[in-house]
Amino acid sequence: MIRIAVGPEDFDIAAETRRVAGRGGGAIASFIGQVRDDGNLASLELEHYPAMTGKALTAIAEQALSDWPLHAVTIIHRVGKLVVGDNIVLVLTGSDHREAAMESCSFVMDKLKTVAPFWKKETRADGAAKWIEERQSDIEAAGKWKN
Amino acid sequence: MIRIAVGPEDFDIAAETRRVAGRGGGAIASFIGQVRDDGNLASLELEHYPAMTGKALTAIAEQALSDWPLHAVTIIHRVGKLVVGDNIVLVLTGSDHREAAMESCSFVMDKLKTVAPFWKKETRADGAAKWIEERQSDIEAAGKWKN
Amino acid sequence: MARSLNIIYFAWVRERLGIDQEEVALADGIETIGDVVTLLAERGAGYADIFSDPGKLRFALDQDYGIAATPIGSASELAIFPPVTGG
Amino acid sequence: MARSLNIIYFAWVRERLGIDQEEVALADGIETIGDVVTLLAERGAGYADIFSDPGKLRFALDQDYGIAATPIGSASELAIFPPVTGG
Repeated sequence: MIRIAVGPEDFDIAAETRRVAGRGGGAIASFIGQVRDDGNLASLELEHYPAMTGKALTAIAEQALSDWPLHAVTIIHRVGKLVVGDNIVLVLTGSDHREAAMESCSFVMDKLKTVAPFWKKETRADGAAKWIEERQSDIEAAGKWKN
Repeated sequence: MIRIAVGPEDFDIAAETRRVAGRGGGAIASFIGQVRDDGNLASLELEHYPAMTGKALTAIAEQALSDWPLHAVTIIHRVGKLVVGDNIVLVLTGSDHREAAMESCSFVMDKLKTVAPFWKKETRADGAAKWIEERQSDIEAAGKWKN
Repeated sequence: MARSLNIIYFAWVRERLGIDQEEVALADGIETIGDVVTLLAERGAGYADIFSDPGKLRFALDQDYGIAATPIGSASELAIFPPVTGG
Repeated sequence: MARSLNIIYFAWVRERLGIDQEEVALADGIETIGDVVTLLAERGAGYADIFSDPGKLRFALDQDYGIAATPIGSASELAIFPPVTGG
């Protein structure tokens, strides 16, 4: 079962975990990304390409389901204006096996970082705004998966 | 920050996630293990060695904190009688970096499976009871970490 | 038959152009994403700055990633944007 | 001075012995975990079944893992149990 959600709304980790657990398996891995306080960050604006985002995230989830024995993949990504401590992204995977759940969760995050059409713009406490640039480490992380 | 809890009580994934998120970092990985329905499992009895369990889990958490840049490690493990779908174990790690959070979460689970003094006894629908045996795959998973 | 393509922009590409989309007529000989980017780069200073270094840009044709050599074919929407930074 | 050791059992070791702990006096010459296991194996049928194949067992001395060669030293508690299966 694939569940994809993109929008300004926050997510409910307990409800999302129950949903994945309800598909059976007994092994549930998750990753949550939040806006990190690196000193003087005022806010983060998350833009996306609505017509493509769902398609890109669904393709990643389908790849995970085909490469690991999973019961469920959930990907939730927020857009709009966020502040320090706000949730940005949630990935949940459910499997019979902990290795499959944890590896596929890592795979989904690595792929999401490099192919899902989201862009982040930071605004600093002094008002300076800057679009975040891609990180070499994210490209390398995504490159380590065969698919 | 290390948080270790062992007892019959269930855990609250939302509250535990908030606690780890509150230490900062923005990257939170988790693993939940639940009693898996493999067809005719009636219940699972989890025994442990109370005087040693906390010590063993704390040592695993300390190792994770020393090997990865983490803000928080939480390990919660239930004991007593559990049924299909019940939570057994929760591991949460918080970091500035998703790779550190996810890898250390996997490390904690692999070590827990092979060194934390817990034992599971299955009771089948027909009343037959059996102590679960160690799995070679768990030994190999734990062996892949250098520490 | 005159062909046209809806081009949509995101992130700093959108901001620097000051528009989020535009309809572009495709003359004969404009066959690939790279051809469209060259066409845009030739429009003058503001466009040239952005489109003369396509290595900094990413492209999606009808919501699938493409590269400079990807043929436009019968696609109706070309998105041009910086490398993605979600998650 | 007569030494003694509290031995505690878990999981199927505990169930098959029918006790969860016992105090064992250590004669001179009983210096290691392996020596204690041999002592237990020599107690007769029920014990021999369990303790004659120490490879199936794991040991913790004062709550730290040990092996057959680990000296008892001044430890007060030896736990004997099957390989762990938590998580």
